Amino acid sequence: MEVFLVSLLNGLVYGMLLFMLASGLTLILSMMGVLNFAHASAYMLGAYFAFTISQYIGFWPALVLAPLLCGTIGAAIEMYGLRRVHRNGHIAELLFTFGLALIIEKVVQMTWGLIPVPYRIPAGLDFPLFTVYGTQFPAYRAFMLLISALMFGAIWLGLTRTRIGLVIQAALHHPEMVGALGHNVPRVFTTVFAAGTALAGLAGVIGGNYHVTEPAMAFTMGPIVFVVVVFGGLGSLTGCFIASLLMGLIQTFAVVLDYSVADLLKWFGFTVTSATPFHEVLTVPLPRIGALLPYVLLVLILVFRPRGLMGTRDT
Amino acid sequence: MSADATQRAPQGRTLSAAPGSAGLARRAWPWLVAIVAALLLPWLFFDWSTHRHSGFALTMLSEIGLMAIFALSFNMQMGQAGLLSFGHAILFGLGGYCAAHTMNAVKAGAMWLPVELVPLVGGLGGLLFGVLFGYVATKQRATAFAMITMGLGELVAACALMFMGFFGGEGGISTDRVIGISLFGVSYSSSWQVYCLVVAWTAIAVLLMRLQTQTPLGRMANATRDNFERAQFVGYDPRMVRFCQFALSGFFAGIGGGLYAIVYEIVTFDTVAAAKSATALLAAYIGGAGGFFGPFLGTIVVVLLQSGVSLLSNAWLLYVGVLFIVMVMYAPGGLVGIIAQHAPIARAGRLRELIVPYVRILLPGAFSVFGFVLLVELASFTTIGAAQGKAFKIGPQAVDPATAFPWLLGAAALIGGGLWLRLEARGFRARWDALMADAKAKGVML
Amino acid sequence: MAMRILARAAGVALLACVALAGPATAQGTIKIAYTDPLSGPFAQVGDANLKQMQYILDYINSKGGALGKKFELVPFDNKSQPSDALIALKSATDQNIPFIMQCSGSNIAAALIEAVDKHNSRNPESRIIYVNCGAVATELTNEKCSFWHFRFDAHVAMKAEVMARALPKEVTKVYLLNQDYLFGQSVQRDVKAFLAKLRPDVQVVGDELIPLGKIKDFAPYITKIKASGAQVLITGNWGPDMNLLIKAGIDSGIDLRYYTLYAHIAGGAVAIGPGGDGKVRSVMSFNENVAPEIGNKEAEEWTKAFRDKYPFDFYAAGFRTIFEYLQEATNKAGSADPLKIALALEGLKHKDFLGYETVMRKDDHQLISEYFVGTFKKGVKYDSEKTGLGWATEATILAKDLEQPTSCKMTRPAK
Amino acid sequence: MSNAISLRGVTKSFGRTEIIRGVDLDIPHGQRHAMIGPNGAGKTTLFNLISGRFSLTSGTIELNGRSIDGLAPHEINRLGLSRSFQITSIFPRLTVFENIRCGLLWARGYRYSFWHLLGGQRALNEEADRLIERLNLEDRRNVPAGLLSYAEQRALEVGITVAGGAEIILLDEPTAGMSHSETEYAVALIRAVTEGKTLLIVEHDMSVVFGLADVITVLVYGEVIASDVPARIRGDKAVQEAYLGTEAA
Repeated sequence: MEVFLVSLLNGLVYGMLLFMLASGLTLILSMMGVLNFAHASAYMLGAYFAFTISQYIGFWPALVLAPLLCGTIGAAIEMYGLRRVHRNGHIAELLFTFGLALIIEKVVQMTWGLIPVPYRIPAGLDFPLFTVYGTQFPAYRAFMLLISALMFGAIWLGLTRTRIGLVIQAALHHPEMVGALGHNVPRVFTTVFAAGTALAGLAGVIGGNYHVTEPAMAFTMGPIVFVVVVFGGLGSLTGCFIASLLMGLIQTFAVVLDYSVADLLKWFGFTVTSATPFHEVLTVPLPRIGALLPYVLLVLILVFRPRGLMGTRDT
Repeated sequence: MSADATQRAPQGRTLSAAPGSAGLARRAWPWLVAIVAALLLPWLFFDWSTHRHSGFALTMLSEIGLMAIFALSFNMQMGQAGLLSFGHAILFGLGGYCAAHTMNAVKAGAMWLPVELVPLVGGLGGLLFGVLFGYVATKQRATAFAMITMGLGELVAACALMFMGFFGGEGGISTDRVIGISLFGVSYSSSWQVYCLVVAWTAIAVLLMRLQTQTPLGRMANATRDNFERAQFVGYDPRMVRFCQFALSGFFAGIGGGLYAIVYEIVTFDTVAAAKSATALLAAYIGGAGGFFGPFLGTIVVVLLQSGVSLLSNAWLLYVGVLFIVMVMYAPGGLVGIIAQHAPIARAGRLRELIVPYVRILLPGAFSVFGFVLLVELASFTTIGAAQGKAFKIGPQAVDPATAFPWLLGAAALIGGGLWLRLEARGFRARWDALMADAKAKGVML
Repeated sequence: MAMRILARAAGVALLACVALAGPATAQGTIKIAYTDPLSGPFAQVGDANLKQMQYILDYINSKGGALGKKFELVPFDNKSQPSDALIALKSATDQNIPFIMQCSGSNIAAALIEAVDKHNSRNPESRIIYVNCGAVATELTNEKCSFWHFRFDAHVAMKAEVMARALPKEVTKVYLLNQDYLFGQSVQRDVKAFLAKLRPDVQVVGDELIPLGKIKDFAPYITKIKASGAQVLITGNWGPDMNLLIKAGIDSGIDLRYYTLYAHIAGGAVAIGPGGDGKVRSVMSFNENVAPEIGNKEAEEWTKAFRDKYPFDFYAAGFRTIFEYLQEATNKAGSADPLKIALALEGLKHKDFLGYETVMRKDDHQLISEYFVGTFKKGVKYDSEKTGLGWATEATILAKDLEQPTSCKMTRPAK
Repeated sequence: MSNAISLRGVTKSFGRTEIIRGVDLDIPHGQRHAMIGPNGAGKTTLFNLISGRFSLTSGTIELNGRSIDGLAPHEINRLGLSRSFQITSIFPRLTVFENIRCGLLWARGYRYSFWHLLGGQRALNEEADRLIERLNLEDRRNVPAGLLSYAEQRALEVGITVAGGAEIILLDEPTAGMSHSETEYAVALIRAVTEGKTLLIVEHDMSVVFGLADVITVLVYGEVIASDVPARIRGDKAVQEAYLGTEAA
């Protein structure tokens, strides 16, 4: 029970952090079809900006300014880069963002150095909120939950209550229709890309001091975000939300559950015997491969249900 | 899709008649020239004072050869079949592991196989895993395919570290290419002998891949790339086409991996890692995925960047990033695309008239590149390189990066060069348009 | 517009031609090729090493170098790829460089040992010595040992022994968490072996392997460790896997001490932060507070000079021992011939700059030197990465206590 | 075995919307059968059902007496059915010649071969060239299909469809968007290449329909309201009301 409760909380926190990152990418990927490899770079930039800003004027302004800065950069990238590349096809766009990720990493290294920067949790939030069975639950994690919940609410309202939100929502389901609706497509795209980047930046601001702010943080966070987005399904923020929490919880519980994938598959009706291909892999205890589970799930869901959890169309 | 002719160039000239001996000779000579050139190239780096080949140059050229096979096999999926894979390196690496294990078995006397055929074992290994992973991955196409291959890539890379038996863990599988069995009585103890083997296999693999594009499967792969639905209604199962193409490309990737095992005599988890897959993607795109030989050109550029420029500057990744962005923005057809754009003008016989305009834009271009490189190196030097105890030099002249002069020089070269380039580009564009219009008028566009 | 790319491509090609021609270097020096990641996500390791080596070499050269020549470091970026390290090796042998040095990654080390072995037997005219400054897989000087390979860092088993010896008496429950690859697995194996041998009273309450570099949130592991009742967490993790693990543990406020192998490496102090006061230990060959603690003024001055010059810690001052060995062996050999130097290195004894006795063991070419366990805490003379906290020596294990048997069967070249 | 295509109680729903509501239809071998009806009547959907692009909601479809339930489009094609598309569907980056040859490959038994070099397959290439000549595209033989004019692309589309020599041909508005003379040429072409085959054609151009078809079926709102020879369809009250009356005006 003790382990369960604490793991649940941990899983939620991690899942919500993933969601903050993935929600932006879902918007971008679903609407523009861009596999944005620079998304995790925006996460990193958010953390570094917040670090620098918080050194001068404090954490709270940074919480607002850093995402705005990231959003501005995102808008600039879309207007002066991606838009040009768009007509050259999706692979070109993907490579564009890939090149961007390389450049951002190097620029970050040159600006802030190669070693981690001391981006710390603000003093006002650096206390244990409550204690569960002897494990402290830091207030900052509660704060992360709060911010991400607020953000989820804000996106939801933005999508359902504003004009551009409704356009974006329509476009999420039928991207080919945006133009037909007579809207200013480039402006919608810029808005979406900027918003997505800003969301990643926000995730960086509150994730950077929870984790460690270093030049490799984008590199390590990149693939998992794709997994969440594709798993949740294109065009569905709700799917993305569920997938994020699911991935957070799966990875958290995988650590505390000493079972093998074979046992998990049995649950779904597959029996793994020594004759099964890769049985050596499948019978490894879960904690050892917990972090790989998302990739297994990714492959499985794409093979059997290519539209993802709640996607509106095939990936 | 951009409408430049490059994308179609390879399909544009199909010979409908059976190749006569004259036609064969005509088509064989570029291959022979290329092979001879490849064999002559290392002598440029030969050290006549010690009578030794440059091991560095040979290894680099071998790397180009085997990576070219890898990039071309990647392009069998991306360029030919429209399948963007993020995990192609697993086929390359697993082929390499198979080859390494085989060489060890031969060395231990457990089996008989000449060194020359070891890449073939790598190829069969690649084929086997291509069949295995292809079965899963080719159930889907487009983004779903890309994501499945990404997932498979991550999984295999992680397994390569975890499972000692086949992968040898972090240390990888090391091997010895001097196994004493050779078809031609060669020991392969010197890099030069290995390089010759690499050239031979590269020629064979490239030729086979080239021929594969002209087979029913290769053609239908193009067809499913263009319009997978239509392919169904001419009787083809697009999934099966994808699957066969995937498995075959695994075969060739495996040959590359087998050569890797021979050249480096060790295969580690890095060969299956995402970075290797990315290299193939970059090579294919830089060179031009639309043409068959694009990835070959791209490989040369990428290997030189990775192994050459990285020796000169630790900001090389930044240059790579900038190169890609510039390429995707201004030359989506890759290097082959740029070259092919000149074809109509060349056919109109007026290519010579472009020399002066080119010089006029290359000059300011070089200026702005110089400014950009200078600024990046300065920034990199002040934040990272300074403490390595070296002086910052522009040519032979040492410069103090703490002063404003080099920065101003860099900025001036970049901005000035950029503005000048803009000016010259207008003239160039006018000249270009005029020549293209002429080509059009002469009816030599296609 | 396409022309702009052509221009850039031309520039790149130009650079590449220069690169192919090989880096031009000054004549009359003894060159040492150094290859480690200098770009990409692991660049910080190679970069920090390079700077410290350069500082040490400047000092060694000021003391006369060897054979009247200066040592010169030639860096090659291997991007953590064995293939690139091997290309660097080719480049080094082309230039007849007598030493190749590499510190980071046992996969690359394994590749280099094999490649150097083969190269030296196939090309006796351009032999090279592989100086291992930090690839610590135990088998590199055991099953995989080679005449041409000299290791100047303690291997995993030695470090595990240091850890077991330094574990305080009151600790009875430990938890092991390591990365799931060759290195982490051998830390796991060796620590358990030495605990069983030296501290039978200690109980291993948990034993975990995690995928390398894949975990972003270590809170669940902390929960599990907490539930196990462990007093000490022993980990060989490095990089983000270590930083995030310790950070998660400190954040959750559980009462746990962390015994690490790499917390003192660049970036560790910042990542751990002030919350880690008195909680983190690291097994190390050197820290900046050793000299003042043992009262070695000269060593302290020399260390401090680095601090004054560079904006980061001097954690690899132990490299000085390496270069002093190379200096001494080269002088003893009387030439820059790698075979002669290698023979001179064998069994060479040397008092390191802190004043401890060290030896390059002839049987397996493993340096046997003293080792320290440091505690990360407030109130030390020299703090780490401007955090206000630094490493204080908690235990010093002398070389004679680290003489582990070796299974190495070395084949020596005919003279 | 007398019917090439036979539909029984075919229905198709998307969500709650029923597009095809119980269609029964028999097309005997060798018949030229046209299907007409107002926009949204479900003609293309019916095509997609017969060619296997969509799966049935209920009912059965038989080709030559064999149920196609659960078969994939390429399997149906191999049973001898070939179709064209309303929105031009060709292989844009392949040349005209290669487009046609792709239409031939499976039918000539090349399957997934990667050991035949196409350049050496003289009979195959000559057959493709003969068809190109019939399509009047020999000038454009080596031009990428994506660069052809609209009418040329439509002709190519028909060419790909008939290339393999399928016994049953489904053409979905082959002359849509063509000029009068182009249409005339297209009709002659269709007539020639489908000689002796079973043809099911959807068309809006009534001159084409009445000039070409042996039997006409009128589909309105997913139901067959009439199916008869052209002369009688012309006189059919219900048809005029539902369709011809408005359309012909």
